[in-house]
Amino acid sequence: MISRILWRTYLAAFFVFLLGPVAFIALYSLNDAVYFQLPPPGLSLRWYGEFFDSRIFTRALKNTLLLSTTVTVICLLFAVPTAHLVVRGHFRGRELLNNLILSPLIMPGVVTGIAFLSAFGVLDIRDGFFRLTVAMTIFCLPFAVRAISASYHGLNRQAEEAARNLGATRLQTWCKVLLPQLRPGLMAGGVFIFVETVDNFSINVFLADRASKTLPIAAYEHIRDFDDPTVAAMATLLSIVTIALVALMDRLVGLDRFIGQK
Amino acid sequence: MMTRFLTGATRRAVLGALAALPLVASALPASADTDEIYVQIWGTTWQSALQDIAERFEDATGIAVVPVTQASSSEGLVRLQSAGEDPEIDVWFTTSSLAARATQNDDLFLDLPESVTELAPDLVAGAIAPRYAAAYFYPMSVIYRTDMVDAPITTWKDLWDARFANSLAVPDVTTYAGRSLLISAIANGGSIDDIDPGFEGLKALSPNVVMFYSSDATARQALAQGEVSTLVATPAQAKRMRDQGIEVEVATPAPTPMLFDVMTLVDTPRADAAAKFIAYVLSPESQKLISERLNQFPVRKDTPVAEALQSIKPDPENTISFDEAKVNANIGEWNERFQREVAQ
Amino acid sequence: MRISQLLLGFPAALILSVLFGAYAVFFAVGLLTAVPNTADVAGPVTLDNYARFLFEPSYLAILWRTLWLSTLLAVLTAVLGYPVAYFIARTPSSFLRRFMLGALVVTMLAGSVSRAYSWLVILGNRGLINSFLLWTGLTDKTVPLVYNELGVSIALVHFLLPFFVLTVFGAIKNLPTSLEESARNLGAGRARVMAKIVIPLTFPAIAGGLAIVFSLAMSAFVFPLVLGGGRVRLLSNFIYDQVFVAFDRPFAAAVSLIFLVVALTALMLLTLLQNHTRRLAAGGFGGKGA
Amino acid sequence: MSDGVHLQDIGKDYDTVTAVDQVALDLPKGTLLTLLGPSGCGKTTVLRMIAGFVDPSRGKIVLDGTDVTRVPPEKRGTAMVFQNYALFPHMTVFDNVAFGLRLRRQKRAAIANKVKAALDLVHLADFAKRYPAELSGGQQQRAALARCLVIEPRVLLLDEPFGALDRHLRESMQTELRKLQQQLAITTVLVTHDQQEALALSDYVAVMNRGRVEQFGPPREVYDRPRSRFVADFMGVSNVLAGRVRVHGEGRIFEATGYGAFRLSENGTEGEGDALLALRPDALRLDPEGLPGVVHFSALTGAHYVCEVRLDAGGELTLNLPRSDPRSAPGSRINVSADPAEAVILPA
Repeated sequence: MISRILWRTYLAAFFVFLLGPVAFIALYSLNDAVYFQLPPPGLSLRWYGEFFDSRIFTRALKNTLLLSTTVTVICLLFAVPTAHLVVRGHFRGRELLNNLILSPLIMPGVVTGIAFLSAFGVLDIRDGFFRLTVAMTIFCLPFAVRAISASYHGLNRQAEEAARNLGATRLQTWCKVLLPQLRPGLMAGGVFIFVETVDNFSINVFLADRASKTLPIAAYEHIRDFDDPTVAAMATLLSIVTIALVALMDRLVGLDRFIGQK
Repeated sequence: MMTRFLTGATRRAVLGALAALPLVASALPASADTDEIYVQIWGTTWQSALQDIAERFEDATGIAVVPVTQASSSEGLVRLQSAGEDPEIDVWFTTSSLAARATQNDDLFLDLPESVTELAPDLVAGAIAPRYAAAYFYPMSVIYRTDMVDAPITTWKDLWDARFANSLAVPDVTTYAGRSLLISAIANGGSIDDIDPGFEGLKALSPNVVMFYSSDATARQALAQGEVSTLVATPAQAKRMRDQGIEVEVATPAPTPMLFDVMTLVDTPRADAAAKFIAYVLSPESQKLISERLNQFPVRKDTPVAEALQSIKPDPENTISFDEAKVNANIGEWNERFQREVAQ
Repeated sequence: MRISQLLLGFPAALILSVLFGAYAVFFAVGLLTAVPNTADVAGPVTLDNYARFLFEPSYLAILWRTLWLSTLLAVLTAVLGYPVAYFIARTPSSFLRRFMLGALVVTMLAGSVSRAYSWLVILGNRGLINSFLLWTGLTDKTVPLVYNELGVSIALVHFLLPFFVLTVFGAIKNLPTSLEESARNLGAGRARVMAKIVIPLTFPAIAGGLAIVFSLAMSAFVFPLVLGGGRVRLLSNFIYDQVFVAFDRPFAAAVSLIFLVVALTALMLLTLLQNHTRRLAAGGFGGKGA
Repeated sequence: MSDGVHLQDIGKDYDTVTAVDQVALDLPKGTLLTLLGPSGCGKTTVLRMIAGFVDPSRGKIVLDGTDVTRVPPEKRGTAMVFQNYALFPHMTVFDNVAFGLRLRRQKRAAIANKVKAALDLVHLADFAKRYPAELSGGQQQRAALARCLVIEPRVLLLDEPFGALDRHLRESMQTELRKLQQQLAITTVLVTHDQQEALALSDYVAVMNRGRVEQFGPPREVYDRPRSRFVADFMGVSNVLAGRVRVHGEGRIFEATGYGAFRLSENGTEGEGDALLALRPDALRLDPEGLPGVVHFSALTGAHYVCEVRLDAGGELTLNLPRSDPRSAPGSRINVSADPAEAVILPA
């Protein structure tokens, strides 16, 4: 009985710890003062106003949306054939290919960022948006390949044979039987890439130029410079979007079904 | 059930929303094109004073000034250096220390035109160099919360006092061009050429230091939250704190290191317009704004010093300046030694 | 078939060549020297940058500190996270499971810059934790929770937990409950079943989760920067300083390569462990394949 | 070449392993062939070679007079019911069944009619809008069957189609399938490891072992006259005795080591020498003249008891006794002889 109480307390504490900062930042963003005070002197939406009034933040928002959308689309287009090869390919070095594709996951972000900075410098590629797109596509590909591979592994291969058997060519089978079943993986991968691109700091900070700063970089520069909770407002807005996306994913795919799928 | 997760309508809605994102993005405000110059500057400095100056400048000349913020001037420099042929920055605000080092790059920086250098006689000594012009100057000061510090601070040595245990925020070596280290050296009997006492001093100071900061905002926040009671910082920070209703006092113990924040002219096709802006920042009305809004000292001799700064204006005899070449030559090594011996 | 594989391999080949091309350039830069006051690098080719790091005890100390802290935090994360992963996998309540998974995913996707910012205020002297401690009278002085390694660690564990729990959750979920039931049935207590059945059989996933959180901790950058108060410097911050303070990109490149080699070695050890334990775990399901 | 399925000495090697070796079968149009054997015997590989999922290393496959050995699966006109049905999880039952017709670009109305007819045939008309996950195992199986039948294939292929069903359902599905197959006169190849199923459904049975066909023929023949020890074992013969055939008086007898002599019938046995005697439990009966022994174990299987008898000579036999016979109880002394007509001599 006591162990049961302890166990529940632990679980509760765990989730308080987990969600505390996210909840706190929302509270901070509504705080009607530059510095946080307990209890808050009053509630207001002024920092949200500041966020949308700021040319830097709105521009960063625009950059971020554009970048995330571009990267998500390109990444998924690249990830599908790659996942197919990694799961279904018949060639030596398939496992190696898988590991190489996944390798950006373990490379420290700062290292990857500076590596791209050096390489783009040598190639004289100056366009910030292009640099960010290339770097984030490469950085996010592992997430997409992993998510889509997971979907691939869950497929019933006999369904594809059944399609061939019933008269579908390879391509028809792929489009009509395989791709629709990969949708959960594509969705999850897409959401992940989107959010990761919206969120990445340690790579993009090196590659963004004047015109292509994204939200985290703008946020970082803001908190290094200003003391007000505009960034808290931004973080809260992003969290709301994230929660909406996660809820959508849950509705469409079922969170518990998707996560941990073999 | 598992697979019926997208009805046609939902799918179309999701796809439609995705397709619309770039449109929404492009509908957000974008920058204009002609008659613009780009100024890379710290956000707070821009917000406090330069924004107004820029607006007046635009009214006077028709040239719009677009701010490009930098979290620190060294990050700004790396961005400038990485940008190649056209850095898309026309005026870069930095410290005199970093400017002395960076402007040696002939590909990136231009000599100031005569229209700027001819202003030198009206300005304080050292405000104009071949490749940079100071926008304002400031003493390294001590800012403390009157509700947390009982006795006024008068000397640098006071900071070593045990009553300041766990209550200081001091710039790290990379911030304000190593001035914290140099102050420590001088307060402990050393000098820029005899830096060891500086490190010894910082080590001894360490129990009093909560944070060695690299960002003014972090330091201000720590003071506002009561993490620290005392900052080693510039008077501009005190102004920002008071604006938020936090009672602080400013002291300028002797010897007081004086620093310039300067404007450099980047080699771009818009250099003429950029030079006009630099000259405009040095005009009496701009200098007055800087003094009042930013609480930094005007570089024009004839500009009245703001009320709040009157009492802390250091006696010229008590000020001290350092050889920026020496600072630049040593700062990398000082930082490593600082990280090794003091910070950890 | 061959041709179609080549076609399918095109995107992967493109990505990998850009990635490793970038790394090759970067590491070549590590053999050169920075031209002062520019972003340029120049010859002659030298190993000085490597030697400079490897023969300087204080630099190596940063490397060890980073390794040590990452190991410690990875293990701590595993210990804190595993029971939660188990609970989520086994709770009969679908609502609870989805809520918890959602909370983990949302936390994982919450930005690090804004989270660091949040911790700054929560952990401060007048922040939530200290206010609470003072109010309850547990302490009469504020506890320094931020601008030190403790603050960085708290934020990092918070950052790492979702990655670990979500990795391990799948493995536990896929473990047939009949195994646990049969062990209980044979007379093993809850704790024993955990120790003898569940943990050993999910060890490959635990090792995988450890690898992920270890490498994330190794590359921690924002948290030490914002929460360290200038007193916590990990290797990523060191590399950052070389680029932004010392303006020495070649040295940064050299240190990055050393960093990468060390990180990869550590991960390789974990992978070996993972493969070894996977064989053990696979043995446990023998005969299921027929 | 005539209609039906003709396998001409096909074989399949994987690296150094020969999975299927020299399989030659001819199946007349409209009949049902069962490939029977233990797992790993190559029966599924043969089925997959017919479907085109596995390329034979040797030999030719001829369907309805056309050599299809190198034809891709989608052009063969075969239709397969997979072991786990392989329904497309993201499509309704209707869409699953319509899949093949849509690929053949048939008119909407024609598709609707044919799908409806096919679903009627398998009694799934009310389930057209369901998704596979919402169907029971038997319903899924029927949907998979409808999906195959609707395209009117040259050959219907069934891979252990009843394996996942419980016994009661399996039996009724077997009957249903056989009726449908006969009614539509559709050439069918079925793979199973269940000899009851093979006997119940087939026109022909091919018993496979280690990649080869051990025996091919009508089920009765395979059942009554196994030609090898393997086939005998697989067809449920539990008594296989070693010994030799000898001429004895006018006929022949089999002297089984450790058992004694069994009389053999005249047809089917020639010569003398070492051999095996296969006796299914039904072939043994109580006979006062027979070999003496003691029942040491018995189990009720429904209509009768299966009894294990230890003969005085040392050997053991399994036989069936009627439920009503008190001698089925353990400890009973009995005498056993074999019906010569049902005793099968196998090569040693």
